[in-house]
Amino acid sequence: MRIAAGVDVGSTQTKAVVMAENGGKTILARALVDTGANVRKAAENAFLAACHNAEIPATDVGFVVGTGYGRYNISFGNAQLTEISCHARGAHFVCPTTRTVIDMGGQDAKAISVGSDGQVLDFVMNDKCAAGTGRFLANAADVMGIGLDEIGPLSQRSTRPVRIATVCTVFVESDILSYLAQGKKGEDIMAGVHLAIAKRTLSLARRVSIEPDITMTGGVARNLGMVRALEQVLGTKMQVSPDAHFMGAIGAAVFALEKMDQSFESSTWRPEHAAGSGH
Amino acid sequence: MLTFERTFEQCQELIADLSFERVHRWKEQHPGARVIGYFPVYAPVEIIHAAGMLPVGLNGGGDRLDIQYADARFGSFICSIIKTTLEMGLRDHLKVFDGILFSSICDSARNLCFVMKRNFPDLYIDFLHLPHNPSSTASVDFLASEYHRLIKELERIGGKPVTEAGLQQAIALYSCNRQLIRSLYTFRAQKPHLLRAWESYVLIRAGHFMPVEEHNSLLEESLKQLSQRSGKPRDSIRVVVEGAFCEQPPLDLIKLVEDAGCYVVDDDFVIGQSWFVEDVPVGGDPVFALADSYVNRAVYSSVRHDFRAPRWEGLAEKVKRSKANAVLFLIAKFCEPAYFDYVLFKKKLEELSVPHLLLEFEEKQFTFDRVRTEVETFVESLVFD
Amino acid sequence: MRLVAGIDCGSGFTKAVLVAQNGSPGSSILGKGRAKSGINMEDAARTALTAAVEDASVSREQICYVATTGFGRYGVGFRDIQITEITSGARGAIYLFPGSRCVLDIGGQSTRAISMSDSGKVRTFKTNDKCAAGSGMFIVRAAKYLEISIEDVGGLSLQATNPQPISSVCAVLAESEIINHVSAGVSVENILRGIHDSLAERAVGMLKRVGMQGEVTLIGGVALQAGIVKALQEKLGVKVNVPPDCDYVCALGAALLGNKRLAMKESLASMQPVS
Amino acid sequence: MGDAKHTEYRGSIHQRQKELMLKWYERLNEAAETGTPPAISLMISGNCVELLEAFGAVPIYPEVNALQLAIRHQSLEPILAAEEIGYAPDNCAYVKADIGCYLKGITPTGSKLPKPDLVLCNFVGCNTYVKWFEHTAVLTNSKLYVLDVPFLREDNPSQADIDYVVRQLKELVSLLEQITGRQFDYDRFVEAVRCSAQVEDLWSQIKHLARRSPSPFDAYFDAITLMGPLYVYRGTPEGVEFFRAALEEMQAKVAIGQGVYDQEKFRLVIEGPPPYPYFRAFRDMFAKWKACTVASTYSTVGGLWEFGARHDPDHPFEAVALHMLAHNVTNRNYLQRYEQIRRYLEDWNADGLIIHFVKSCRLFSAGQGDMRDYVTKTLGIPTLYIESDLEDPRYFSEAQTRNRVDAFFEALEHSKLTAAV
Repeated sequence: MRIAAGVDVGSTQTKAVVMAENGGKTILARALVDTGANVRKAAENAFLAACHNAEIPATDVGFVVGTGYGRYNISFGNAQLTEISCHARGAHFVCPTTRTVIDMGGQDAKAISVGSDGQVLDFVMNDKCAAGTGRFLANAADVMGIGLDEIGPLSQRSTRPVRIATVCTVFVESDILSYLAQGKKGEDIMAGVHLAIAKRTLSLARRVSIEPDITMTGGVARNLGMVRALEQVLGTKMQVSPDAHFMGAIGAAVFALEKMDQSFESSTWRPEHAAGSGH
Repeated sequence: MLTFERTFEQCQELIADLSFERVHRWKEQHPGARVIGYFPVYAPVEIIHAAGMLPVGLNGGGDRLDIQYADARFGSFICSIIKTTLEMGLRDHLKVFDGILFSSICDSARNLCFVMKRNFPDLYIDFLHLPHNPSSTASVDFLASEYHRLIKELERIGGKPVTEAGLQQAIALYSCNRQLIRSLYTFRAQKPHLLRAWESYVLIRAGHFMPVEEHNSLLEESLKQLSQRSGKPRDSIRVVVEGAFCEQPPLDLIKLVEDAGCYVVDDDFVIGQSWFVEDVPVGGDPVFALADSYVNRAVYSSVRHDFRAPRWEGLAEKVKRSKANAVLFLIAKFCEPAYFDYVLFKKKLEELSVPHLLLEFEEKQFTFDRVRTEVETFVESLVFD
Repeated sequence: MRLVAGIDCGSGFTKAVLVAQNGSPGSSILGKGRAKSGINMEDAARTALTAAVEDASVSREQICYVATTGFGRYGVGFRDIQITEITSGARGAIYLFPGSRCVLDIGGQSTRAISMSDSGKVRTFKTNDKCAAGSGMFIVRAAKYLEISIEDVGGLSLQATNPQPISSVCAVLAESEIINHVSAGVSVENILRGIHDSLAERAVGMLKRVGMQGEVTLIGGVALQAGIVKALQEKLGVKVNVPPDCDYVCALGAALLGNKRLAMKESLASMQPVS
Repeated sequence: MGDAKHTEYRGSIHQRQKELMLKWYERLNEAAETGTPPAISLMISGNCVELLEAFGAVPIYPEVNALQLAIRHQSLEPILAAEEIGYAPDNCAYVKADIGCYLKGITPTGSKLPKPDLVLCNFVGCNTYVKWFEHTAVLTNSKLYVLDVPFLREDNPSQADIDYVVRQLKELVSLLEQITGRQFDYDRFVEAVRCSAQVEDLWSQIKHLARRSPSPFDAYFDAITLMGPLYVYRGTPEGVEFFRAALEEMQAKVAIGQGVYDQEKFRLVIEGPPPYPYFRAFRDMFAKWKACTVASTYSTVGGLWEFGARHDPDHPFEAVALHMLAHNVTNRNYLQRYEQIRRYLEDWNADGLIIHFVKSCRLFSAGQGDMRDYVTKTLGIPTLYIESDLEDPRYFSEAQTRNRVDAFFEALEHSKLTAAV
């Protein structure tokens, strides 16, 4: 049995997945830690925690693929791949019928069109001037003075969402304050915010061709309010796995196993991908 | 005859109607006749009218249209009107049109013309090059030939032959229309407490969607009604609004400016649909007369270049004429022509020590507290001491 | 003694001050109070005012005029007049520092540069562009991400040895920059000072746009952070006044303007019989 | 970067380019100090520099100054200076950098820049340019002439379009005679047009060498270096000599099969101007993947000649008019640019398209989303869309851009592998 791991160093959280290959690929364990101020430490902790959860010594892990924004800093990763490739591969692993991935992370929103074997056919990421990202929601929650995990449920209680014109954080904050001053209900404001991002994400996804099945990945997928808002504007259901926020790490682990499999000869693995390069 | 206030409501509904109901009705009443949209200023409406077609002003989708597709075609840092105009097309709002006319306004608008050509191959979409070098003797001849090119195109797509008589008649009708608009502006400059900016705005914008003959009678009736209006002056400062010649601000924003203590005594909303400072001369070659009027007698704006009569002098003149205390720059987000002109306008106004305030707007805006605070502060800075 | 109240209904907190009617300069603030702003601005205003009344140990009845300012100024039913926080900020600043001709107001949501006449009348002002990571909220978020308390920000920033500038003009991208600095192993001190520097940089740019002159008075919650004041001093090279109660300045300005208004009203009233 | 060394062009032509450009700045400096030769500022794209040659005048190119500043990481200070007097964050940063330099007395090389004897705005599509030159004329109190070139709204210019431009060119001639106090030298004008035709032919041959695999040069990053002399020396023997040398150097590379990289792995077409403040960092992102640009729209700003157009010395005025109207990318309409890109992708045998949206330039960027839609969905070619700016360092986020570039090549590599199987 061959064992490999994927580590996804995100802007706010770092995720690690340990995966085994014998016959089929199976996830042995997952781990999640806050990224915080020390990225390398976070990556190591997540990796070790995952090994611990899998009840195996770290030395049993034959190959580690790093992804996410911190990937160039992971000293122990054998190779690095972008989270775009990893989310596509992860979504394909969890739901092989996936043809479109909508990923909403802390720093970026992405739409990826995925081929039948999980490869990236096309992808787009949020415009500079309209980052409908996880942080946008977090900031909105800040202004409302409520916790990030509350906003989803709150927004679902809404009966008439307010109209939010922009997905520019600076503007939306003053919009929210104005609506508060007008005595609008918190749920209606949050619902408006969710809808605004959903619409923005839809027009992002339209740039690649939206084919079923659509799988949503990334931390924001844990926000049921956001999922429902997206499904509303898409007019269709999405695949949302409980592992949605691990998708990058899962994809990285799958790549790691494939790398160990000698029959897969890709030149993706070249020195400049190795740890620390790119700086 | 319904009350005067109802007229404003009707105009407001007309402007807000993205299904162009009124235009559809005109088409039913005129079987086989064509409708030409224009985007959105300095279009040779006389020529379109003379071809037996209805010219319709296209001014974006305002705050009533959610962008679903256009964002994918025009990315960041592009103004709203570009996106909502394309969106209207992609969402089948423009079915009533047989053609759309673009002209030299800005790079984004020009590119939009050709993007629409690709996306709507069945529509007649054309770009008119308006001269940027009025001091050259060649400019009028060139524009005349450009107008003749347009005439051929309109005849090709089923317009009736454009005759000299037809053109003369159209010129007369539109000169009348512009006279009426000028008297509306004069009235407001003299009695701003009797005619609010948003009211004159909707009266004029309504002309986008109806034959000029009907708009003329609407304006005549309104002017009659106005003369009987009464009201008591408010304690407000007189401002000129400059910068919203293309993309239009939300109506609530225009209202806000006045509620916050300003009389808008002059503005350049869609350049008042005026185009020219004086009537197009009658007699002689009408096409040449139109070209000559654009090159030598057009209303200044940030999308027209005439270095013989700089735009900042035009603004200074406007301030003097309307006895304004200050200038409010109302500039659409990402509107490059307006933002460039702001620098030289500002320079001129500061030489004349005329106070000014810059406000940025977007078609879609639902809360106005930021803007309100700025306008109020501006007013306070002029009234308190 | 009759009193005039100024209430600043900000997005975060509501602040109230009391001054004596026609209070002679120096008498200044008789009492002040604050309350957390909530959905209902009026409640917050009432609570803050009550606190001020207690602080001044006077009675509510002595208050004969109430001027509100700040973003919730219209939400207070018992006001006599409302004034924007820009106008009131300028008045408050000139009252506390007669030498100041510019005010820099760095609040939670926005940054403002104001130039004014020697009477404290606003000449020109500029609010931060939409795409500017220039508000107090931005620092709060950065602190949150860096896992330090907002109180420590100022002090830590002063210990920076090699500040890392934040170049992006968009708040969202600027936050990404911070994250990238962190992943690159830049120290918290250097990141914070970098934030303060770029914030100061932008503020100075705004001051230049409204016309730098005289002393600069810094108001708004962020003024409490030593780091930003130092950064400003360095970049401006002129005296930067920081009032002791920097977050009460707008309320004070409102009270003073209210005082003026009241006096005007009464002199007019006294003239009525004549006419 | 581990292999940044590979991003150095291997050859002598870049060095010769530096010498030529320095010589130009010396002439400008001379003009600033002595008042001769006459200095006339004009726009790079679709210009009539041949007419200047006929008066022995030296061109000032504000765009070149602006991009030089950006490459030298000096653009932010002047941009801020311009914003302080009222320019908006949304105004073109080229303009702001140029105006800022004027306000602050900065020049890219430190040498003096002359006050233009004439601000000549050859309006070829870029509306911003009319504003820019208007502002320059006002601020420097110089004379302004706008040469209005009808935008190419049909496949080819009409006779009316050509007549209009020719009439203005002749007006311009007499204006230049007044301003410079020099006689219009018709023979020298014809000679300049003849030189231009030769330069265009050499440049076009160089462009076509990029159809070979490996390409001897990068048709974006290296082409940009060669573009300087193209603007400044097009109508001169120095220009002809420079481009002949360039062609020979490239041909020699082709002969020994030397490409930009030891092993050319991807062939790209790039649309849009580069992020000059991060020029090197940007190039390295592609070098890392051994991706070579084989054609680019930006390199046709000065003129679009690889499809056969040339100045015709037998009809010099008409030739200049036609060049301004039809043979530069900025005065051609958006759909003609789609067509240009399609031909590049097919005839130059490219794997994908990179669209670089620059905030400053709406002429290039407004509508690139639709362009992406056309290339990916109608042509079925992989396309990467990234956003930053050509002059303003505040709009480039290195981590984000690198991430997107890497993702694009990871996908491209995979599809090439599977296609190979």
